[in-house]
Amino acid sequence: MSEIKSPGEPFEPEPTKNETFGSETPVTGQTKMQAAWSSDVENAESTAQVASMPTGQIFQQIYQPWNGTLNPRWMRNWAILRHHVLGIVSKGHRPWNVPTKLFIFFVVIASMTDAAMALLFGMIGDTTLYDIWGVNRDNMYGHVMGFFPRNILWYPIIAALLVGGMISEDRANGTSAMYFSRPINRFDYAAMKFLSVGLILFFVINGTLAVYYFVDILVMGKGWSWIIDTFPMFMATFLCGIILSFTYTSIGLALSSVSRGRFFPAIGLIAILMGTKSMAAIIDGLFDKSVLYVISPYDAVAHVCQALIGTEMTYDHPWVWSLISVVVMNGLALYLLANRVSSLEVTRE
Amino acid sequence: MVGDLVIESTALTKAYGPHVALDSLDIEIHQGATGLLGPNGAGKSTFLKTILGLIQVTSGDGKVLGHDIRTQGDQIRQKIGYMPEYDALNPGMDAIHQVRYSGELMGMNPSIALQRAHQSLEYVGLGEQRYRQVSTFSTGMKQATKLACALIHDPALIIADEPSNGLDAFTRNFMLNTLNTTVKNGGRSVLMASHLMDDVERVCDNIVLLHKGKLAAQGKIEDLKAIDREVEIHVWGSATKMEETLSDRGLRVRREGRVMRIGHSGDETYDLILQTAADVGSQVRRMHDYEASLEDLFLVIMERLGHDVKSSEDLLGGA
Amino acid sequence: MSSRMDTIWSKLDRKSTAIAEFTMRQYRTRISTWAVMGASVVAIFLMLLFYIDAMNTEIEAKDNDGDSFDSDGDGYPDGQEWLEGTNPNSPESYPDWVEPDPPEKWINEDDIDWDVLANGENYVGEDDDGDCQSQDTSSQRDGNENGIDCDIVVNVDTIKGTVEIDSDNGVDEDPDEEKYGKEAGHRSFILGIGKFGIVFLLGIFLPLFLATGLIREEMTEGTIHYMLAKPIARGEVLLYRMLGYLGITWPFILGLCFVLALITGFTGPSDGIFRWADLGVWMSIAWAAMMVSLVYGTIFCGFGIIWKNGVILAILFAAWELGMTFVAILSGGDSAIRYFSVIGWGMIIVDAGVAVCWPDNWQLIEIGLWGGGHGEENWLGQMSYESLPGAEPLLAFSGKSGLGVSEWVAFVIATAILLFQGIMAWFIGQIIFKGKEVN
Amino acid sequence: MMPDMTQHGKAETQQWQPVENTPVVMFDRVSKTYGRINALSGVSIGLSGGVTGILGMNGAGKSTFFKLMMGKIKPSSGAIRLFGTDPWKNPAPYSRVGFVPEHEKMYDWMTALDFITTFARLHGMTRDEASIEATRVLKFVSLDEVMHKRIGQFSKGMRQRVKIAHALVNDPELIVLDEPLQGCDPLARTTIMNVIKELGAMGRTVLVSSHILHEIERITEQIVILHRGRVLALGNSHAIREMLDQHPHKILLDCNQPRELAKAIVDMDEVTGLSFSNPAALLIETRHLGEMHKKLPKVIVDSGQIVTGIDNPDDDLQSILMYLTGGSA
Repeated sequence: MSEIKSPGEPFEPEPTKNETFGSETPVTGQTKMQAAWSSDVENAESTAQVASMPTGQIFQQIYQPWNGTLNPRWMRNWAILRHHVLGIVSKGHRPWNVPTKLFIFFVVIASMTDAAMALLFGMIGDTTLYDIWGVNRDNMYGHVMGFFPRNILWYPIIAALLVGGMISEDRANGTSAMYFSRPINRFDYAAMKFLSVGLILFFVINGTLAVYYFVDILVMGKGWSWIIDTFPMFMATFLCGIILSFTYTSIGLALSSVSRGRFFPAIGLIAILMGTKSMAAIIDGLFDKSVLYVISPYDAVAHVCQALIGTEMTYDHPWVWSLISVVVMNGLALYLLANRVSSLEVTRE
Repeated sequence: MVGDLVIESTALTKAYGPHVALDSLDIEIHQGATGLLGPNGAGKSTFLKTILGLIQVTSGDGKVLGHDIRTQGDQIRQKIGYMPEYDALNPGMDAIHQVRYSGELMGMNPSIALQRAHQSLEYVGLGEQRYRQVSTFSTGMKQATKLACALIHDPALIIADEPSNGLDAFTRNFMLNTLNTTVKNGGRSVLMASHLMDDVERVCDNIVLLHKGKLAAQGKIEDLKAIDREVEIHVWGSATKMEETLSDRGLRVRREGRVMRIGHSGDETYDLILQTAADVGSQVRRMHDYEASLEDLFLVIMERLGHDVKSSEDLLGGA
Repeated sequence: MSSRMDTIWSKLDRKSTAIAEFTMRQYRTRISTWAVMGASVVAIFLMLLFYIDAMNTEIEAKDNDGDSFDSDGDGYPDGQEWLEGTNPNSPESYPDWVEPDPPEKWINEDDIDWDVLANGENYVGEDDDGDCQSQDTSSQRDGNENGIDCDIVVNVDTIKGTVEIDSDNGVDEDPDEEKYGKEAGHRSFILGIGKFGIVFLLGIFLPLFLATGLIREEMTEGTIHYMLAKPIARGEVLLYRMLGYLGITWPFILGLCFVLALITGFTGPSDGIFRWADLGVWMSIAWAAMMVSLVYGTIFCGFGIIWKNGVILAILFAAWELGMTFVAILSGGDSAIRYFSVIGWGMIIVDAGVAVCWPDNWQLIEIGLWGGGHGEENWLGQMSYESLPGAEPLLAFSGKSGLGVSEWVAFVIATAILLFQGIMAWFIGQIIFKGKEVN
Repeated sequence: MMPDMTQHGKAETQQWQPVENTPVVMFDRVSKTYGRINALSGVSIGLSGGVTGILGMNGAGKSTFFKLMMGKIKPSSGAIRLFGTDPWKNPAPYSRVGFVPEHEKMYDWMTALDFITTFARLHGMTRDEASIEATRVLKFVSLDEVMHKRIGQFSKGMRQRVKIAHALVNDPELIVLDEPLQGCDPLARTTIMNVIKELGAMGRTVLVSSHILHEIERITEQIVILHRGRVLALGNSHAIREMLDQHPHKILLDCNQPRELAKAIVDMDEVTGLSFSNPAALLIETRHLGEMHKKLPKVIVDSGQIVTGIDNPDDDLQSILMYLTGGSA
């Protein structure tokens, strides 16, 4: 017993109304489904469904029980990780904003210029140009740690875009309540957020590195001796990529956890990376002392990587200092993160 | 009936430094719908956090659905559906995915979670709108989505913090009906914190009233209501004359504007009132036995605790 | 004083001070304000430590002309033999009428004469070790052919800021590295930290963190409704909020520069106890930073009003300004493109201040680059000299005020243009703010 | 507690002269569209004096109405006058307005006194005047004892009262309260309702919006009903109901023998229908509610039946809103 009714018109009593008065409820059960949930957005052309029911209930609501079993902790954590990482490529997961997705796509393509160049000149057979672009120690280092443009324009900005709203948005939207009112503890929450950002950075940096390396092997038909020669180098660079992603992620997430907005962590990360780097550069230029580079996250990691990969050192101080600095910076950032995540509220007050 | 208890606590105390947020609460909440009341800052949020096992209690014990709140927070939270007071939705996601994700966070398989998400969104009245982004939702739809998030894993206990906050008459009705159905039809328990006494009255049979971290009252609403019987009438025209005449005829009259409450002394009271109205020429628009509403109850209990409407330091005391 | 004046003043006092005061108190209650300021102070003082360390480390003296070496092994350094007229390359020929000098005496023995430098114009150098005078022919003694033996011609153009050095052979050829390096190091530190650290980094990061949300944050949080429901124009709200922002940033910049001026003034190399001339440079740095933070603040605040993600616009703008900073600093003030930026005009203020307070700066740089005139001729026939320590950083961080006018005029013009930019930013900002629908 | 709304300590420039015969708030065929969506269409209202409740569902246009009135947004068409002046891009009329925004966010770091003093100074008061005025309004909302505490420490009810106090500091002629009762407990609710009633009694024009209809019923009978951007009704709520003649009014009588009582009532001219909704009740339908009620007591008494309850099930705001909007709850 229902009919379509335009909402703007004045209410017309239904012919069936007197019948409904026969039941025990004095007020008619004239009901409108759409009206109950009419949103603020589409109003003009929406129509309402009018259903008449003697009990005064809106429509037949039946509670449907569910008797399944709930998966253990690691599945819950996997859900968080999947939510964030898959959000980059598909709908229905965390909605990353379009500029972020586009920028990551751009960086992935741009990061593979070295692979493309090596491929191109390898195919042409121009050995001089191939030697410039092909896999070697310096190019491997340069793929991960090169300053311009990779570590000034690409990787830190991806990190900044990723960490921007990672934790602060949960604070602002109140979605932190959704995590903590479910059987998810704070450690898992922070660890999975960390892994998500780290993993995306890892895919971008190390994924393209691997493409670069394996393209060279496959297409150039490198022999086993070459592979045995270069594989340790590749692994060292791979490790460097991990250290770099880890460091950017931990600093960025620490900043994200202290703020409410999306922009403070992003600007903060860029300010820390660029600010320390330029300070150290000024001091290096003025007084010829490179030791201040230990406070610059990029340079500290770069220095450690130079030692690991075995390229020429561009810093004067011992690399162990930089290693200590990397450890201390990550430790501080993780401490801040842990501290702040433990104070996230369930109810927003 | 011990098996009937959903939440029980003995001497539950939580102190933040010198500030005692919960002061040795002995609470028993039975199967069914229960209202959690209290002035702003009475310790309701702290209590909810405690029973979710999210904060360490200072002393005392508590059990939720048979699990210890000190050690078994995870098990408790798996059996509870929590609907937070404020927005707790990602505005960029579709309602359906939001609800599915909340199920996955409980530990449901993605495919089952999606199926259940459809079911529970249907249940809370979101039809085709479930594919739309949360940011385009009205307050009522957001509240419904939050409820769907809480219901997805079919919890034994639903904790709803201010479920009707900010809703208009229609959506509020629907929300309350849904909660009612969940209790009556689904056989689940609901613990509902609210300031709107009418809403609590419509959904709940029992209440727990907190004040300054202490338990002010708990029990069935019926039992708690005052039994002082009065007849309330709404008078149009000649109200003053009516009041005077009624008093002259030996009735106790309290008046506020056109509303009067008259002491009930047997069935002849009604007659006397109507007679008076006929004599004076007033219209009696409404006449009914006055039952103390929960709001009155609240105010009475507060008054007994030494609080007056408009007394500011008491209001601050709760903060 | 008329009563009309009274009302204008008292009205202004009531509304403007209320909002400005309120804004300042709001900043004080935010942790982020203190975090940003604290981080800048820590960063700058960390750099200061390196400066103090450098000022207290002796620069290794270098024997630029190589005359402390005893080529023939007769016990007499070459310089002494040269002066006494014996053959430094023959072990038999040595001045036995004097005791042999220790080699240290022939290091840094012919220094640049500072006081004359300050006078500018044509400088006649002094041949302190006499190796020029002891040369035989007049053409050998007068290499630059100006008719005067053993001198240096320095052509200074204060407006263009060019210095040319044309020296006779053996004059001032072994300068004191310690003396020069300390002075140049001190100056380049002030300029480096001043231009890049304070005027640019501080001048852009303080507004980025503090001013971008000045109106926008109030709009997103909804608290702007309290202010906009009052009988006060939105343009005024913007102006007074900016005043409050300046009330926090300007004292901070001034205080920081004052402390830095004190520390560097006492630490730096000087004849007296304090380097008074530096105060002027610090004042121009502080002034430039203040003006720049005013303009950036107004612009960023405007970005915040235009779009809820105004920070993105601000970052893009900041990237442009970063590029312009490098152009302005590294080109030494020759590029015209910097006029299309904010920071370029800020740098002009600093450079004008430097030109007023350190009029000898360009001579100092050129002399340092010349370094005594030792070097090799490259394949183009030009001399590439071995420069003295500190000369190249000083060159990198020094600039010319440009504009083809004197430094005072440049200072005034740059200030006026920055003010104009700030006023325009405010004007456009308030037009947008006025027409903005606040939800 | 009597309010002290004297001009004591006021800035001289703040004196206003009431304009005769001009409505305080006037909307003339005002529309506001956001893209495709009509938030307000063709609203014409003139309001002055007393407490007026603005009712409507979520998204009915209440907030848009207030925002337009406060010059926050620009009308797409039509004219708005506040004391005869257009409020868009013109803050002048706000010296006579007090606005309580809906937003929960406040400056938590300020004390109540500081907050009100600061914003009083935006009305052009000096520091001293402002603090005298602030103390006065805080006393009016009974917060004078806690005015040196930070707002962040206040409960929701107290925060709402601080907001109300801040709106009263310039002794406004028009007070606009957007959802002042939201999130308050019954204690605070009752207090705030009393404050609003007092303001109305003092002759100010007060506009209150709320979702919760019976709360508005307790404050005022003068209402404006907005629905989907249109004004559906305006005036006294009972009068509005009377005007809805196409819906027969209903009177429900509780009695032991409804059929007996019906015999007595059926003769009355005004009755259009009788029904027995349950064994102990009689439902009368009429198109003349006032007349009916006038005669009813006598008829009942004469019939000798005992009536234990009289109710007009559809004469409340909820029913009015229901009838007007064509919806039902």
